[in-house]
Amino acid sequence: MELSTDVLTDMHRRMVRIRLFEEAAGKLAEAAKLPGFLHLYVGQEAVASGVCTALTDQDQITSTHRGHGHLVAKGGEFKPMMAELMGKATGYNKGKGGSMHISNLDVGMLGANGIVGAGAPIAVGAGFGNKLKGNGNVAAAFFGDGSTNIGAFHEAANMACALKLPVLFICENNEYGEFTARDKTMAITDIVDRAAGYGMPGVIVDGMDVVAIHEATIEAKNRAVRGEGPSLIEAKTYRFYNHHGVQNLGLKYRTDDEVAEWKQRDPIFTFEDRMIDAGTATRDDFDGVWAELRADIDEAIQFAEDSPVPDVDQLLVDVYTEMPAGATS
Amino acid sequence: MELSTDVLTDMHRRMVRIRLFEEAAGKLAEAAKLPGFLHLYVGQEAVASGVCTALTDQDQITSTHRGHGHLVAKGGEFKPMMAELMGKATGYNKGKGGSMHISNLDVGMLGANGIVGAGAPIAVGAGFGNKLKGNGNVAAAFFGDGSTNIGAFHEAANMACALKLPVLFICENNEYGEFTARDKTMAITDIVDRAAGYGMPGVIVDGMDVVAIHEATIEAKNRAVRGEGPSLIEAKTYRFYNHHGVQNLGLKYRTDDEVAEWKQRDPIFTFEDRMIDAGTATRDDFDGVWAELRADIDEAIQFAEDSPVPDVDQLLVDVYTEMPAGATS
Amino acid sequence: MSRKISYVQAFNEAVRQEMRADETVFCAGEDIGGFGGVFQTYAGLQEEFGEERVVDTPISEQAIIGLGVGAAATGSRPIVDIMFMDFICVAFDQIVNQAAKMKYMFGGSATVPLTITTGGGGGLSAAAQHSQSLEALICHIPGLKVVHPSNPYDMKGLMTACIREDNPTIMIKHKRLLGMQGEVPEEPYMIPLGTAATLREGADVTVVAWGRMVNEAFDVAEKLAEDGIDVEVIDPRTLQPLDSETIVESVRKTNRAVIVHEAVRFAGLGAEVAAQIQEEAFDYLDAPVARVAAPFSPVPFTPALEQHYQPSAARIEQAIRDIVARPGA
Amino acid sequence: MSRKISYVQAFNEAVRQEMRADETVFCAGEDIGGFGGVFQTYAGLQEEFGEERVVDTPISEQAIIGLGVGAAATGSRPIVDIMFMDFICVAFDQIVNQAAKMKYMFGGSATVPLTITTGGGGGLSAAAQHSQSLEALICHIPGLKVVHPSNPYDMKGLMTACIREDNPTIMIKHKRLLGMQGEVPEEPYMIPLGTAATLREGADVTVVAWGRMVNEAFDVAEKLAEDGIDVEVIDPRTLQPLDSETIVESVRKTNRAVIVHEAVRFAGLGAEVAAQIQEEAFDYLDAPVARVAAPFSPVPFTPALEQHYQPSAARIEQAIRDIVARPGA
Ligand SMILES: Cc1ncc(C[n+]2csc(CCOP(=O)(O)OP(=O)(O)O)c2C)c(N)n1
Ligand SMILES: Cc1ncc(C[n+]2csc(CCOP(=O)(O)OP(=O)(O)O)c2C)c(N)n1
Ligand SMILES: [Mg+2]
Ligand SMILES: [Mg+2]
Repeated sequence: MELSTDVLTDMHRRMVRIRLFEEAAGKLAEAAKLPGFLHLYVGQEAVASGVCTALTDQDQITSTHRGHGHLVAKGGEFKPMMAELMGKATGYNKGKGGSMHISNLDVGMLGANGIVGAGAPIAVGAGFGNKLKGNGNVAAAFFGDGSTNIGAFHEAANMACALKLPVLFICENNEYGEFTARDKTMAITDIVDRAAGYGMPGVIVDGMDVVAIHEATIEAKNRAVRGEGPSLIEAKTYRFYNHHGVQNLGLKYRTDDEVAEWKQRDPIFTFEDRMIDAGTATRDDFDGVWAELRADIDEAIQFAEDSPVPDVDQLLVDVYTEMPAGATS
Repeated sequence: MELSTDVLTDMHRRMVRIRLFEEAAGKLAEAAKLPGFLHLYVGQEAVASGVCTALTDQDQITSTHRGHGHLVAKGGEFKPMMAELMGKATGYNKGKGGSMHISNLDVGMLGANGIVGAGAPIAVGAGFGNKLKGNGNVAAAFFGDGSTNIGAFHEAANMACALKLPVLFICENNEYGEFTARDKTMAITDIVDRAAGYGMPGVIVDGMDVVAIHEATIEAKNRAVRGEGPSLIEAKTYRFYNHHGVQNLGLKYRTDDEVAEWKQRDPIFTFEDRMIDAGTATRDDFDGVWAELRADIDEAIQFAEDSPVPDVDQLLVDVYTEMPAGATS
Repeated sequence: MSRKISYVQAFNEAVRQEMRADETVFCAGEDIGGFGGVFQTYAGLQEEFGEERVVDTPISEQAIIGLGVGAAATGSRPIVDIMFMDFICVAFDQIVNQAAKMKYMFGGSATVPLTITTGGGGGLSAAAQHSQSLEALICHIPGLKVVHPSNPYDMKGLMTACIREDNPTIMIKHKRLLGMQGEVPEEPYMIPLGTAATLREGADVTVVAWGRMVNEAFDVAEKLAEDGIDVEVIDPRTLQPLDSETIVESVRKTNRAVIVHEAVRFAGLGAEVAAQIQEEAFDYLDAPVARVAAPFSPVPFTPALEQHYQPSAARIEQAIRDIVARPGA
Repeated sequence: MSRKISYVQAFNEAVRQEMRADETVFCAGEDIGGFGGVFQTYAGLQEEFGEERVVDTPISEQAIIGLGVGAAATGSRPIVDIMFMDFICVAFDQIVNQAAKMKYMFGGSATVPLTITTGGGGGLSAAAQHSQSLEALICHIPGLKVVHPSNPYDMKGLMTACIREDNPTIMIKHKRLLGMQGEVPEEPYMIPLGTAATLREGADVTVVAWGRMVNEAFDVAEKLAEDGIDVEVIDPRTLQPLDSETIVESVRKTNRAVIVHEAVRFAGLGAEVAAQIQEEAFDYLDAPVARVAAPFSPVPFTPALEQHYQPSAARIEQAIRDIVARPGA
């Protein structure tokens, strides 16, 4: 597949946006400016970006606890995202969701999710709705390697296959669930081995290669749109920071060497090198992108910091479309 | 593998015991003498019998809503079983469990289960206990084709593999879950295709052939005892009666032809024919077995009918080992 | 209006009429398509609306709810069925952590017009895993609405209201009321969620009951009238949001209250009703608020025990007599 | 005794001592082995007892509980961890329909000495899926025992009692008490399940609180003493079975009661306590039993709202003042 410069530029831009957002969030967290838990996506940018450049705004995605990257890639804006992480009224979720529930339905992002595996059945529902309406959209579920051990994933995968729904299953295999290595929690090496058990095609892609991911997604999406059902894409990737927060906290669950090795394969830098080698872009072009987006981030942080927190009268708003009289007790 | 006449006789006896118990239960249900739901095992006798002749009393099994056959095969006695189905105090469960929860821990039968898929994680627990104690026992989980679509099955299969537990997964694929055909609820034909996704071997056996099932079980058990982890055995089988109760109720979910075809392959009659052909037993031998066990069944029915129902003062007994004062309200 | 139909037919008619009126409505659940549901609540709907809108699902309760959540959040109006109420436990995360909370977590941007239908209640010797009344669990979860009709008229009106409701609702059908006949208008109508019905006015004591217990309580009230005890009977119909106002107003008039439900007494919904009554009508109460409910044990299988487990007319009558006989404050 | 250790250390010490004393005790859960648990509650145990007895599991809450149920029913004494209390919803069937009911359904023949540990409570900006107090749900289920210590001393004594208990127990650790220091004896000891502690005697009003709210209530009581309001503070410590006797006796003395809990008020456990008090001490009550609890919404992320969501010292104080000021009957 020959990708246009526009698409390549778009991919790059999405990856850089994620990286900058996450690095900024990490710094804010270290400065104790973000309440709650924070799960950074740094290192995995190619996956969300490769997938989402193959989707439209009308296609939906579901996400995980590690959800900022997915939302940025799907078109989320810095300001309401940063505000949400800070718990401000101007956030996408009006401060009620935070990092673990950040969402924006306008760009088809059906929420980060605090429950491992819980997004997948919801993507199946979105896919079902698409099929019923015949709108040609697809729903993609992002999930980690660890989450493929939970029942909800299994039920979702099987149901999507049984009903031949336009759903894509995107596994980000970063080899760990929290602080436990994959080989302690499953007896297989490749998540893609699970695909056959549901009757769907499965493919392994280099999760540090945005182009490979994009191409695999296009193929899976075409299949889904043709009415042939779901596909599983396993992206082999890595998170550069800790499970939550930034520091590895001197934790011994993975070696410094391993981290360093994966960092060599940074999805953004390797992509930039390839583009420059291919003459598609110059270092200057990229520097310009980084600089522009850095400014955006700074602005977003400023916006978020300046934003008000929600008023206390918002506490019971949006539990329901309308709060029933009897329920406020 | 050359099976001894003792084992062959044992298998036959277990199958006939199941058949007679189930036919009797069916008749009692039709006569409105059994309260509650009844899921008959008729047609699938070879599976429970082939598996359980490969197990000891110390090995454990978990079962399903269709559990009488498993308990009979594991060594359950007619009297307390029939009494349980009638809700009598002399039942295995003192009348508190009934058909869907019938159990006998003395023979390692950890209960029929009213929740589809819920037995599998419990078998994993029994297997874990065996490994911890190093007692060389295995735990076998029986479950239907339909139940492999539920999350609990998936989690159990994966965990048993990840922890390399002495567990056997026995799928009785009778092609239907209640009134819905397998191909509506999954995009695969063989459940065994799921095994690779957990990293365990899987094998398809003729579920109407008790010897084949026995041999597959011996192999899986040996593997488990060697510490190499679980296996999945898929037995292709069929239930001769309806999902619950006896009559097909004129239901159109499967054709009369299909039922008739499978009945041609009756696991007991085909086994008897083979034994007679091989000169291992005579028709007279078998007639003797049937007659003897028929008498046992009649006696069990009599016993159950004559047994008292539990006293009302048993209502709050066995909620806990001892009822706490504060909990009786 | 003189047409009499059953509770099941009233349910079915509500679904059918709403499906005719609104093409975004669809149904999904186990055996509801080809078979019409094990309680025949969905009978004939697949014939009329096709397999795309009346879907037989795999045995995957988590994915069934997820299917509903995802489809609802993206513009459909799903009705999903969980066969027995006991099985909500299998899908509890999707109900409690996803469906109920999505709107709030997303700062209001999501709307989840999902109806979950399920069969509750005991009295069928269906034992511990097929007989529970678990309304207290779901009524404790902000974001859900819960209805439990006691007769065919309410069934149709509440089910119609649930389907049209923009928030997640749970419709509990009582398994022992399925065949109950009653007058039901042919045209669609709604009973507003959160409005109780006063079935009988009375001066001496207020009885609040729901589900099948409404009918038991009503009969007891009629009988007590002969002895000059004038019982007011209130059926909240919607359990969440609860029409506390009607209940409290009534007790302010009668000065005495008895609550009747099938669920276990400890931490049952009756506790909330009692707590609210004593909070809001303390100065009016001439006696403590009494509760008639199930004792603290799982539901026993044998009818010999289950008949003592379930609140009976005799126990209800005794409780009312005791409360009425108590010297006033 | 003058040694002070933290709530977490008290938990850890109880587990360690019981594991030393009883080789049938083992632990399993996500990240509890190599990492010691995300709250470090299991720190160092794998070092001492090895990977066989301190097991890192896959992310499979259903199988984690099933592992416990199956192992417990076959002679081990498992401690299994569900990281956050919100995740019990994922494993709800195994807890509610299996662990809790096995003994009863089996007519007493099974014994299930299983301890489930989990982290509950809010106040960490962990949002709607990581902050819930769901004790009401599990206390409604016959067969379970539930403890929720408010300090290190109770933690060790209750945890030891849970491990030695022959029925399934759920130990709720409060996430915001993990670092709380207190005097804890080095030798093993038990606090009998079902016994409340009266932390402060008082004549004017009884406050019943649990978990972190005990400490809030206690401080408020001390403060009110300065104003001449004499508050009796009761911590039930065990929520199921509840020590109703101690509570009722106290209210018969003080004639007034306020219940404080972090969970949502509607159908929270406070409703049961209030219902029981008014049933058992009706003639003694000079004011309605009041409840201080969370309002009817999911837990909001932003501290700006969560601080108003959680019961505060100010709200507790106000409620006590209001109840005490109310003219007596
Ligand atoms: C049901 C449930 N169990 C446990 C957790 C705690 N938890 C949060 S993230 C995580 C690890 C997830 O691993 P993986 O799916 O591989 O995603 P990754 O963090 O590697 O991106 C765990 C166990 C949870 N949030 N939900
Ligand atoms: C969690 C759950 N969902 C649904 C049911 C209702 N149910 C009982 S048996 C059954 C079909 C099971 O099919 P399968 O596993 O193939 O076993 P079979 O009945 O064919 O032996 C269903 C759906 C249940 N008992 N539990
Ligand atoms: Mg991972
Ligand atoms: Mg089947």
